[in-house]
Amino acid sequence: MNISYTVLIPLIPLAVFLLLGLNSQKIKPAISGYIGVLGLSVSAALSFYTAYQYFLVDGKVDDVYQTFVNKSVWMNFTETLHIDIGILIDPISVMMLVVVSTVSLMVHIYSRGYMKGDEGYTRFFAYLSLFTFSMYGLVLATNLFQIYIFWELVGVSSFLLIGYYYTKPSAVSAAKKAFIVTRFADLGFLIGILIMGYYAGSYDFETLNNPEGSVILNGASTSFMGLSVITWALLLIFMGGAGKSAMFPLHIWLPDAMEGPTPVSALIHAATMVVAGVFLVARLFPMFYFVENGFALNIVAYVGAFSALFAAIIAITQTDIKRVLAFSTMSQLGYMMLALGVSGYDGHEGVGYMASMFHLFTHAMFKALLFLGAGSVIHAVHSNYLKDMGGLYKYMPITNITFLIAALAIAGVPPFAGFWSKDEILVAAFEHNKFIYYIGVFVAGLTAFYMFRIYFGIFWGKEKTYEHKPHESPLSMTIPLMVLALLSVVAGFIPFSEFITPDKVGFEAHLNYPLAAIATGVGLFGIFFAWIFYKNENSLSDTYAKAFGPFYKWASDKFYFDEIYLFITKKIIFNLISAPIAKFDKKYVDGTMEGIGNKTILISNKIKGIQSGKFQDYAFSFVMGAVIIALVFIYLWTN
Amino acid sequence: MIAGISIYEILTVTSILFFIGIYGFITRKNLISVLISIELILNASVVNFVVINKYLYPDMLQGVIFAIFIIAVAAAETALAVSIIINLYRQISSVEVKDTEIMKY
Amino acid sequence: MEKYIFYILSVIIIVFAVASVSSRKMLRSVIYLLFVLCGIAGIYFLIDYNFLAAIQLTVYAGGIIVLIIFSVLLVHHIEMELEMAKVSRKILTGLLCLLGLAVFLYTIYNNDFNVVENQVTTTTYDIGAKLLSYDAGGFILPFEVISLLLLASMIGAIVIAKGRKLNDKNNEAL
Amino acid sequence: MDILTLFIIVPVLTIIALVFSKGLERTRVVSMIGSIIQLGMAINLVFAYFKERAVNDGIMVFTKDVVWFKNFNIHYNIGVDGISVALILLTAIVVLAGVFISWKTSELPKEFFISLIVLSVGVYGVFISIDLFTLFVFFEIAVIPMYLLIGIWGSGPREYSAMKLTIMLMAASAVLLVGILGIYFNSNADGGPLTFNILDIAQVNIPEAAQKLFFPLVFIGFAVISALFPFHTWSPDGHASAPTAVSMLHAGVLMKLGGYGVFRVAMYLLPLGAIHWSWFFIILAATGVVYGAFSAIRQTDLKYINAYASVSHLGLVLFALLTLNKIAWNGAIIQSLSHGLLTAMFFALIGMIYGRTHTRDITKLGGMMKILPFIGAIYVITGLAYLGLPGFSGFVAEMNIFVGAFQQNPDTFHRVLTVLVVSSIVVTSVYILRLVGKIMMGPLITNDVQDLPRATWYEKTGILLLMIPVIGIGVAPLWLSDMIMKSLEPFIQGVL
Repeated sequence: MNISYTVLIPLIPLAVFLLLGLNSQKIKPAISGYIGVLGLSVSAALSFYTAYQYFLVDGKVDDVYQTFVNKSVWMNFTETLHIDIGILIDPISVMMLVVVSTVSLMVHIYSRGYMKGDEGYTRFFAYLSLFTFSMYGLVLATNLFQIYIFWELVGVSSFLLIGYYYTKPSAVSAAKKAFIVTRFADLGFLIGILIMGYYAGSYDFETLNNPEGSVILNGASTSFMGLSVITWALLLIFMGGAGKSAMFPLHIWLPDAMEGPTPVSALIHAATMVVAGVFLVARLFPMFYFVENGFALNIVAYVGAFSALFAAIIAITQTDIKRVLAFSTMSQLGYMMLALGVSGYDGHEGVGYMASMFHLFTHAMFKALLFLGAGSVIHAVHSNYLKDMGGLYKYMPITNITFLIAALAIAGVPPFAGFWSKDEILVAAFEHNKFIYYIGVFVAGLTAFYMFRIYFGIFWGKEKTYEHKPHESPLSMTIPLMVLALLSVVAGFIPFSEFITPDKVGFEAHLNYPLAAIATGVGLFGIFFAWIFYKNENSLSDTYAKAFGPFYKWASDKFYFDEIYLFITKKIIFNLISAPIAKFDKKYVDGTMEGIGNKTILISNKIKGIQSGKFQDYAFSFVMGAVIIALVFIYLWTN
Repeated sequence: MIAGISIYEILTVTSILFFIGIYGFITRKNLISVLISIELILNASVVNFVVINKYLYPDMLQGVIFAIFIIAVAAAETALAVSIIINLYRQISSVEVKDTEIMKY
Repeated sequence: MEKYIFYILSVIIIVFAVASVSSRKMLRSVIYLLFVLCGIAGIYFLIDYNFLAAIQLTVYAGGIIVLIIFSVLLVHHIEMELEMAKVSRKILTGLLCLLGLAVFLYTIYNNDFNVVENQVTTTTYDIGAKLLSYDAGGFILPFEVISLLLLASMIGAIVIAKGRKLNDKNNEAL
Repeated sequence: MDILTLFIIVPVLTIIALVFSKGLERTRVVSMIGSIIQLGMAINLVFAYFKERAVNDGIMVFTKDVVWFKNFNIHYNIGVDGISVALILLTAIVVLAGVFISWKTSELPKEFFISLIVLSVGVYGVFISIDLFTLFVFFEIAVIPMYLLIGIWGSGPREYSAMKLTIMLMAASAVLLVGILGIYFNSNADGGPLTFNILDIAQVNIPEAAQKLFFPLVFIGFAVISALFPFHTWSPDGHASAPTAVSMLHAGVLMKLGGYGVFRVAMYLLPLGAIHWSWFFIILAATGVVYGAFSAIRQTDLKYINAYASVSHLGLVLFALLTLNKIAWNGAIIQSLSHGLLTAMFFALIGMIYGRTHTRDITKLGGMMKILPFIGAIYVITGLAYLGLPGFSGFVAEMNIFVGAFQQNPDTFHRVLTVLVVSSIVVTSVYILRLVGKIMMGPLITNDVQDLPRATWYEKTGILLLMIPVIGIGVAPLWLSDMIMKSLEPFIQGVL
C-alpha cells in the first residue's frame, strides 16, 4: 500500500497554521475561517480515504493488518539510536486519523459560528490548525521520541487555546496550570523514554513492540528496586499518558482547562488530545502486556478504574455544565484505560483493547457533541451555570435533540454508540477482573445520572428569566451538531473487532446479553433517578445532598485536590524551595563573593593609613629605615 | 684644633645636635618649629664639614667653602620656607602640620 | 682652657637645642635656636675659622633668626601655647633618635681618624681667593651657581609670599 | 588574506571607520555594514568549511601559523573545526542583531559601537585560535570592553555591577593563566620544545599529577564566565545593569567562551584531570542547573529572571561536557548555540519592553500582548523555545544532552544527577509561564498607557535574525549535529 500521500494529512494544517499565523493581522476573519475549514476538509478527506484504503482495500495480508512505515532520520545519536520523523500506518493510527479529522472538521465549522465577531478570530483558527497538525503528527508517530515531540506540541497548542482569552486572569492561570501539570507528567514520560532508549537501544515502535523481539523477551533482565527497568520505563511513560489523559492524580488541570472557548474544549479536552494518553498505552500495548506479565498494565487498569469512579462522583456535584462534562471526560478516559488494563493479547482475549479503542472512537463523537451542544447553550444564555438555565427545549429544539442523543449515548442506552463500546469494556472487565467490573457498572450508573441531571437541568426544569430571549444557534453551529448526532447513533454499528485488535487479526465480537442487560438496566436506573430529581424543580436533590453530609461537600470541592496542589506549588515550591534559594543566593553565595571584595577594601583601607600624607610620618619611616639599614650594614661589616 | 679636644668629642656633640633636630622635626606640630629643627640638623652637618676639614685636611679649604655654601643655601631655603608658611597661613589660617594633610589623597 | 670653653659651648648647644625643640612657646623656641647658633659660632672661633664664625653670626643670627621671628609674629599670638605631639609618639621618636645616635657614635668611635696635628690659620683672604679662583680646585662655578640660586630663591620667596591679589574669597579664608 | 584572519581584520577596519565617522546616523550605518560583512563572511565560512572538509581531514582546517613571540614559542596560530564555525556564525548573528537593537543609542554612539566591535574581535579571536596564549589574549580582549560597556552605558548601579563583573572575570582569568602556564611548562613532557600549540600539546602525555593539579584551575577559569555555580553572582547584576545589546552579546556569545574553553582546553589537553575531577564539578554543574531555575522563579526583575535562567541553561552545558559523552557534548555545543540565540532574543525583547514602559518589574507589567502584538507574540514564542519546545533549537540541545547523559555512566550517582537535571525542564516551564502569563497575558496593568509604539523595522530585523536559526536548528538539526559530531571525534578520544 502506497502511503506517501498521507504526509499531506499533517502538512496541510501546518501550512494553514503558518499562513494564518504569520499574517494574522492581514487576513480578514471571514476568509481565515474558510481557509481553515477548507484546509481541514482536504486533510479529513485524505484521512477518510486512507481509512477506506487501509481497512477495506489493501491493508490486510493474510488476514493480518500490516504496518506501513515511511520515515527519515531527524537526528542521530549513535549508529543505532536515532530520532526519526515519519509516518506509521496501522489500525489504531488510522482510526485516530479518522477521529481527529472528523471532530476537528466539525469543530472548525462550528467555530465559524461560535467565534464570530471575536477579535482574535484568525489567531483562533491558526491555533486550531497548529493543534490539528500536532495531533496528526502524534497519532502517526513512528517512535517514542516523535510521539514526545508532538506530545509537547499538542501541549503547547492546548496552552495557547486555553489561554485564548488571554486578558482573563482565570484563563491564563488555567493555561499555565494545564501546561505545567502535563509538563510535569511529561518529565516522567521523558525519563521513561531515556531509560527505554538506554536499555532497549531503540525508540522505534516496531522494534519495541515486537512480541518476539529482544526488548520484550529480555525485558526483565535488568532490574531496579524489584521491578525490571523496562517496567519502570513503562510506568514512567504511563505517567506521561496519565498527565495528558487527566488520570488521577494528575487530573487537576482538566476542569480548569474549560476556561478555553467551548469548541476548544470539545476538540482538545474531550475528543482528541486527552485521549493521547490512552493512545500511548495502546501504542505500546504489547510491551505493557508482555513485560513482567503485565505488571504495568495492572497499574493502568487500577488507575483507570479509580479515575473513572472518582471523576463520576465529582461530576454529580458540579454546577458548571462544562465542568460536569470535563469530569465526565475524565471518567470516560478512566474507562478506556481500564479497558486496556484488562485486555489480553491474542484473538478474542484482546477484546479489552478493542473495546478501549472503540470507546475512544464513540466517545470522541458523543463527547464532542455534548461540548458543542453545551457551547450552543452557553452561546444562547451567556452563562456556564446550571442555575441560570432551564426550560430551554422550547427555544433550542435542535440543540435539545442532539444533546439528548449524546446523553443517551454516553449513558449506554441501546442502540446508541456508547452502549456498544461500553458493553465490550464491561465484557472484558468481567472476564478478567470482577472487582473492576463492579466499579465499571457502578460508574455506568453514575454516568447516566449526572448526564441526565444536566440534561434535565438545561432543557427542562423551571424556565429562568433570561435577559435576552434564547434562540437557536446559527446553521454553522447546528450542522456539526447534527452530523455528530448522526455519528453518535450509527458509530456503534461499526464492526470494530474486525479492524482493531492487539494482534492485528480481526475477530467476531458478540453481544453478551446478560451483561448488556445489566449495564443497560443500571443506565436506565440512573436516568430514572435523574428524572425524579431534576425533571421538575423540587427539593429532593437538596435533601439527598444533605443526607450525604460532608461527603457531598468534599465531592463538590473536588476532594480538595486543587488545594493540595496549590499547597505544594505555592507553599512548598515557591516559599520553601525557591524563596530560600533566592535568599541563599543573595545572602551567602553573592555574600561570599561580595565579602571577598569588601575584605579587600577593608584591608586596603587599613593599609592606606601608612600613606597618611603627614610628612612627619614619612620622616619617621625614613629615619627608621635609614637606621635599620645602617644597623644591617654594621652587622654585616663587623662579621 | 682645639687643645685637648679630639675629633670624637666634637663629632659626638654634632651627632647629638643632629638627632635633637630629627626629634624636633618628627614631633613638632608647627611648621615654624619644624623649620627650626631643620636649622639644627643643617648646623650639625655644617659643623661636621668644618671640623673634619680642620682636623683631617688642614691644608685644604673645601669644608669651609661648603659650609659657606650650605649657610647660603640655608638662608635661601629659610626665606622660601617662611614665605610658603605665610602664604599657607593666608590660605588656611593655620600653620599646623595636621592642617596640611590634604596631599594625602 | 680651650677645652673647658668647648665643654661649656657643647653644653650650651645641646641644652638649648633640647629646649628649642621642646619649648611650648614659639618665640622662645626661636630664641633658644639663636643661642644654639651662637654656640656653634663659638666652636668656629675655637677652631680658628673666624670668617666662618662671622658668617654664622651675621647670616644665621642676624638674618635667618630675624626672618623666623618675623614669620612667628605674623602668624602667631605670642602667648599661644604650641600643641604637642602624643607622648607615645615622643617616646617612640626619642627611642629612634637614641638608636640612630648609637649607630652614629658606634661608627664614629670605631673609625680611626687620621688626624693631622696642625696650627694652620685660615684667613679670609685664603677663603676669598679659593672661592673666586678659576684654577683647578677653584670654586668660582659653585659660587656663581649659589649666587643664582640665592637670586632665584629671593624672587621665589617674594612671589610666593605676595600671593594672589586678595579677593572676597580670600578674605573669607583670612 | 586568509579566510580566518579576515574575522580580525574586518572588525578592526570597522573600528577604524567608526573612529572617523561623525554623528549617530553614520556611526550606526558603518557598524551595521561592518556587522553585515561579518555575517556574510561567517556564512561563507560555513560553506567553505564544508568544501574544505571534503578534501582535508585534519582536526583543524584553514590553519595558518605565524611566529609571534619567539622566545616563548608563542604563535599566531589559527584554524577552525565544525564547532568553531558554528560558534563564529552565532557570534556574527548576535553582533548584527545587537547592532540593530542598539539602533537608538544616543549617548556616545561612536564609542559604544567601537566597544561592541572590540568585544566581537575578542570573541572571534578565541574561536579561531589554536595557540593557547593567543587564545588567552583574545579572551581578555573580549572581557575588558564589558567594563566600559556596562560602566558607561549601563543603568541602575552600573559602576558596582561593572566592577563586580570585571573583577570576578579577571580573578578567573588569573586562575586560568596559572593553569595555562602549567600546561605550557608541562608541554615538553615527551622531550619536545615548550609550546602553546593546542594540537601539539594534545599529543604530549602530560604527567597525571600535573593534569590533576591544573585541570581545576583551567576548568574554573573558563567556567566562571559560563556562570558555574557558585561563581555565577556577577551575571545577574551584570546583566541587570548592562544595556540591551551588551546583555545580548554577553549572554549570547561571551558566556559561551566558557564552555568552549572547557572543552577545547581543559578537556582536550588534560583528559586524565577531567576524568579525575568530573564527579566533583558535575555536582556543581547539576546544582547550578536546578538552583538557577528555582532562583529564577522568585525574581521579579525581567533581567534577573533571564540571568538566572542563563545560569541554569549554561549549567546544562557544563553538565553535558562533564558527562564525558559524545552525544552530550554534541548537545552541549548545540545548547551553547541555542541558548546564545534565545537569550539574545530575550534580552532584546526585554530591552524593547523596557524602552517602552520604563520598567522591568514584572509586578508592574501585564497584558502587554494587547498593545504590543509583535513583541508579545515573539516573547511567547521565545519563552516556549526556551523551555525546550520541539521545533526550536532548545529541544534538540536538551534531548542530546539528556540522552547522552543517560548513555554514559550508568551508575546511581550519575543517574540521580541526570534525573535531577532533567527535572529542571519542569521548573523552567514554571518560571517561563509565570513570566509570560504575568507580563504578556492577563489584564492590561499599565492602564494609562493604551498605546505604545509598535516594533520598528530595525527591531524586527534584529529579532528575525535570531529567530530564523532557532527555528532552523529546531526543525532540521541533522546537518548541524553531523558537523559538530564529526569535529568532536578527536576531542572525545582522550576522555573515553
